[in-house]
Amino acid sequence: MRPENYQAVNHPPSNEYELNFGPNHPGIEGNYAFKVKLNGDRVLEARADGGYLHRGFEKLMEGRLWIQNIALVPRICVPDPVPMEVCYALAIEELCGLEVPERAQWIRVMQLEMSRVAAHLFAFGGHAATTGMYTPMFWGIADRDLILDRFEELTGGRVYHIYNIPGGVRRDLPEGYLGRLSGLLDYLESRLPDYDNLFFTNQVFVRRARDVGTMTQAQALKWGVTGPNLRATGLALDVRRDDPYLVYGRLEFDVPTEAGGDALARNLVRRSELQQSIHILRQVIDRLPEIDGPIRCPIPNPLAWNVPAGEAYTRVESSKGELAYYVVSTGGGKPYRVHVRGPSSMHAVQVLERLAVGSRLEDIAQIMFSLDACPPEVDR
Amino acid sequence: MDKNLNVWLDNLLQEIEGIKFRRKSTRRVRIDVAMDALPTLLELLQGRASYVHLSAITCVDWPDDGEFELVYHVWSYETQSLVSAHTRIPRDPGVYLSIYDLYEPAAFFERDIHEMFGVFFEGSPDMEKFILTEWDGPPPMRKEFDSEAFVNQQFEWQPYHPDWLKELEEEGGGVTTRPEDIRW
Amino acid sequence: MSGISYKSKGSILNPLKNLAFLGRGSVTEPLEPREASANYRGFHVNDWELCIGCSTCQKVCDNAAITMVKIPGLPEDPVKGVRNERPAIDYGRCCWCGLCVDICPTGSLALSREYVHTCREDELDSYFVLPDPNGIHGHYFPKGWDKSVDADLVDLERQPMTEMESGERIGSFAEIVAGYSDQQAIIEASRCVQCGMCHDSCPTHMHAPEYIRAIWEGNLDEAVRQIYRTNPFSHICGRVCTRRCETACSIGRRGDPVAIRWLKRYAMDSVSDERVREIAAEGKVDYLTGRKVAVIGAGPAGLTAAFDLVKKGHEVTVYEALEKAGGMTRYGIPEYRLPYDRLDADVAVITSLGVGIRYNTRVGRDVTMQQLQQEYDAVLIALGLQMGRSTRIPGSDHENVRRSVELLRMITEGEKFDIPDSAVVIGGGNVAMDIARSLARLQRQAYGEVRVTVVALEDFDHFLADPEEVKEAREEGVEILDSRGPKGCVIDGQGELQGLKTLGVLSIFDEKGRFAPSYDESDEQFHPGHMVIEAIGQMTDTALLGDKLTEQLEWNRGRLRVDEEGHTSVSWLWAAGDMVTGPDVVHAVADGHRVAASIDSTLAD
Amino acid sequence: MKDIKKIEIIQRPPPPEPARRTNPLARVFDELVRFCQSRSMFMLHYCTGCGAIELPPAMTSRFDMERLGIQPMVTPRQADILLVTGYVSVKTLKRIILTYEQMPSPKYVIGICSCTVNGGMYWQSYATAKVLKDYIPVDVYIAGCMPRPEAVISGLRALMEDIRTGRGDAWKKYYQNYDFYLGNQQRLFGEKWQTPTDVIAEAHHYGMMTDQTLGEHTDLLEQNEVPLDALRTRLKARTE
Repeated sequence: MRPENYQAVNHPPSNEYELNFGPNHPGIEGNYAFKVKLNGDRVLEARADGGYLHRGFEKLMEGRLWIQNIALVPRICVPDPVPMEVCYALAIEELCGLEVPERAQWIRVMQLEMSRVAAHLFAFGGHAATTGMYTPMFWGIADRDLILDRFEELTGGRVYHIYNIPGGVRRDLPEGYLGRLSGLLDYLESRLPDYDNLFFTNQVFVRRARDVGTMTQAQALKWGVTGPNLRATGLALDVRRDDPYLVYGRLEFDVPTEAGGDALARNLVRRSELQQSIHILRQVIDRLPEIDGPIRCPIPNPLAWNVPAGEAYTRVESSKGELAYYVVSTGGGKPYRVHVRGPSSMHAVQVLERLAVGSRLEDIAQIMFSLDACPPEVDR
Repeated sequence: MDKNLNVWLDNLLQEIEGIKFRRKSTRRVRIDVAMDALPTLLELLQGRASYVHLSAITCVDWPDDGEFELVYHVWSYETQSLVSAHTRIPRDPGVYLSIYDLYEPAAFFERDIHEMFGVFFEGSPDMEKFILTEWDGPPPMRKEFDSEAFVNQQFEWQPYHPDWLKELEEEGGGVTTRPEDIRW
Repeated sequence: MSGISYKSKGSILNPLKNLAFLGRGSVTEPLEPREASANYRGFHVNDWELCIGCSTCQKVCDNAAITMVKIPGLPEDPVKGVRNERPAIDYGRCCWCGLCVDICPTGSLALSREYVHTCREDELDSYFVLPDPNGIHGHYFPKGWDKSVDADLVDLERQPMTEMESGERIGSFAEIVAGYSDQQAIIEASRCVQCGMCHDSCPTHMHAPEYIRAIWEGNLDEAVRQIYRTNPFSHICGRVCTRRCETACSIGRRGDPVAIRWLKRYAMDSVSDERVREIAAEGKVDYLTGRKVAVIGAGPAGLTAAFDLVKKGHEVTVYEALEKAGGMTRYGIPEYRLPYDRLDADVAVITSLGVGIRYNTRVGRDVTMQQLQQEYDAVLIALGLQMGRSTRIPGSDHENVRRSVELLRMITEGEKFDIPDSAVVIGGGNVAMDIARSLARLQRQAYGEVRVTVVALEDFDHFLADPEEVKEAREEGVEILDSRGPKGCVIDGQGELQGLKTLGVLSIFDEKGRFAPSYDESDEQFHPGHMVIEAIGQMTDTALLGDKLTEQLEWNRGRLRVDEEGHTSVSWLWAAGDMVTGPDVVHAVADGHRVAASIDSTLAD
Repeated sequence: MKDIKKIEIIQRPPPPEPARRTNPLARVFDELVRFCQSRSMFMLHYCTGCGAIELPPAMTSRFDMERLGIQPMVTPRQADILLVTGYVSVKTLKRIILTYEQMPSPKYVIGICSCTVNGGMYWQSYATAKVLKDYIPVDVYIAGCMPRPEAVISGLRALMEDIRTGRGDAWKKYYQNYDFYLGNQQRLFGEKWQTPTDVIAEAHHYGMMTDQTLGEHTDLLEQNEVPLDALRTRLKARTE
């Protein structure tokens, strides 16, 4: 019945053709798509097509109580949820003038770095898989799972922790937690040379990723690139150091950079950040037992909580880059406006569209994974 | 850092009229500026004061005032401070100038605001739909769009009627308060 | 630059590095689900014994996943603050954030470590779960995310109320409690979770959640409006209410209940009397029905009924035997608990609506019931309990053995009497405390020291008076002895009262639950006192009804029999207040509303 | 032309009775087929929502779903299982339906997370579809937000058990009640909603036509049918 309706598809006269790349594609991170125009396998033009993960977070948050939103925020970036929670909590704390107890601040830093390690392991696992190397993916994801185990022990949830609430955190550390975390760090540190051997210095990967999706320092600044992707162009810029929040000002850590600006450099920055995060976590483990005190300052009854009118712009360095929340309150029980600035909203749209031009079709996946673009942050 | 910033801001105040300036903390500055003066302000911020990174553009809807508030958050890597430039534009017709020439990341945010609020930015490279390509309703982030009412009208919910509930209903019990009855 | 040397070309022997992994064990977990961590957020469990059905979980749920389900057979008791409702969770909505657990006022709700549930499409009803202690599948799983001190979102501590120190307050009849400041009131109001248990338990069903919310929002006019929906005696109830609401308050399950009474007082005190009158007059009809109602007794019940009726357009006249309105609240409650000017303010609101009060007009003496019957369409008797009961122990007919009611009235009216240098009070209720503390004040003023002993039948575990009253009375130097029954008054040869002999109490009620105290004869004590005051209860003086009417009416063990709406067996006569319901202001108010509705509907017919 | 076609549809013969296997040997053969089927499944690699984050752990060495014979597969044409991992925005739902229709039968759908059941935590969102089973038939639901890998594996095992015992036949419902599903789809996507797959012809092919297959919504489908055309993407030249 249908074939009689078929019409011959008019092919364009040249080798140029258009292709829908994603959303159902293994080379796409998450649920995201590109429309690309190709000549052969050379990308002439790429156009991001988002919105597959759009849930209208910003609208939803306007309809919920301040505290109810703590359950909503981690969902904005699934692989790296903690910065979302912390950033939202920081914004409300700024609006309400809440003093977060020091212990809670250290616990937050600990989670942020754990989350960063987990997200980086996941990112390089994903990148490895698109390169056709499945062992690093298996390793990365299995080791990430060990961090999720520690998260589960601390927060009661594997992926969505819903652990940071305005004013502090919801639970104190379980008995002997830092010891187990320390053990995990030892293990992860012992794995780093394995990752290097298997992936980061593996010539299969190095040659595949080198000079793919290269951007210069000037381009990166112009395009609003942040985080590891910016540092991969040689700029040592990091919100943790430039705009310190929590107790990052009192921690000692390097901001690793690479000069290449390509997919390889971005991965190597992440690899170095793994090391730095472990270093930070060790400092937290050393200091945290000395800091006693509450883990949360008193907050009002959630059902009767009006946040004073005002606005706050809080920034946090997530594993993808600069994450920011702009929260406006008119003094009501619900936010008036929450704007989430996900780092990937730059990386996955404009940067990717530009980097893809001139590359080959199969490089799009490489570029996307090396940028560690997280579509839910874009779609929100 | 602070000193330089103050000197610079003094100069700035002389150049633009009708500017209100408030330092919220050491790294956060709020500037309120009229809608005509905003591009000039941003140009100065970028050109003379190293605010090269556009962190975000936020649109806030104030239907009671009949205005959209646009907030441009720009960050300086050198002075390590953030300036939030607030301006208000009339809600109707909701048209403003793009700052794409100054800050390229603006393209994404302007496109996003166009989709979500219906504000058109003249000179923006791309005002096509991105996220809401399959949405033909009103711009959803506007305050007058009631998402919950829309959802209740558009969708049906899973009708649960488990056995235990049937038993309770036979005994005279049953559902007393549905969640939608006491939306908080 | 990191030190990673990716530029080295590697070696052909690199794959041999794999050999290093030969000895490593597998990381693979067994196929069966692992046990989750100690505070895992899995499926809900709910301890039905603890749960009171307050529906706070439902309010905090961000996903509208919680439905309250009525379960017949579970206890339901508005007075204790228990509903027979339990939360049912929709796992098609739930996000396992655990906010419901953190806010649960009772701590009954928890998340277990169970996390596996799968079903087919036609079994989707299994996603709608009524959690009980057994978990979703009836298998025991240990609790995961549970109530903890850190995570508790309920503020268990009440805002402290500023009170006069005992040394300061004993010297005068000035009001002890200072009342909340604005900030205190807002913080205290913010503790409320709006469960409505207070509304259910209140005899007059005051809209406490609404006015507490209004106080929290700073909208005091609205608070007063909500208060006046059900209670025109709000200054009084804001001070001396028996506050069954606070007993029922769900926050009180684990902590201090919300100070509902003090909040009401705050709202009333913060709004000017003129504004209160305006708010109270809202909803008054702008016409007259031409019907006339007489109310006998200007106490809370009578005036509440008058308030309601006058708002409906009836003409109401109140007959009061004494020279001021308020009834027992004026003549029975000491001024340090209820300043008279606040009482006057409440009465003024009612009179401002057009209720006429004829003072010093005793029905039966100055005007007869027959006259009232002819003159009015309906008559309401709200006489109150103005006669003290006697213990009838030997010697109780001595002139220095007094009734508390009589003495309190004398104190209020400023009538002179010989203040005893030592006194014994029989009784363990709030009235006993009132008279003991009033006497203590008078003694302090007259002699500089306090010698008052209170003997009560009940032991301290079952004491009738409020704990605060007992505590404050003790601070003021009153000696309180529990489990002591009066045996007889001791009168010396000159006929002077010397004190009271009491016996230890074995039990108060017999096995059928009737009042029949039994005493331990061997445990006898003597309490010296030149005055003995009986504060064991009150009764009504119904003599004013006249013999003919008394015969027409139906009686039940000395009490007037009325139907549920306060209507007596005589068509034009209603009765309300303490004489029907027993002594309590808020009950009297509730009764006043009920009877006013009945009168109104009868008059409308 | 259209009218003629419509009449044609109405005159379609009633669906044939499903073939019955009376031969005991054949039944044994069926058992064997089902057994094999349940132990070799390809799961479509499509991360529709946030629950997909627990799939990599489930697939990889820690929880290792390969030991059940389940592997990710990149194309719908070779996939057996479609995992709908969490909320489905309306935009994604279109792709899910397209994908689902492209999958060869027998095919199985697993609805993961709260959101596929009753909207989940995005129940207020204007952008997400709420009840997945109104749009495509679902075989197994797995509760959680999101379910742990162990729960995912438990769900997959439940599915395997259903397939082995011959109960996993939700895919037949799509053909048997196509009008219902299409109606819901049309309600959400508009009357002009079309998919490139001719579900009605497939229903004929599988012998699954019932009186619920066709109805007012399929009529609408025929009315609005437009010839297939190459998808045009709107690309604009962009100057760098």
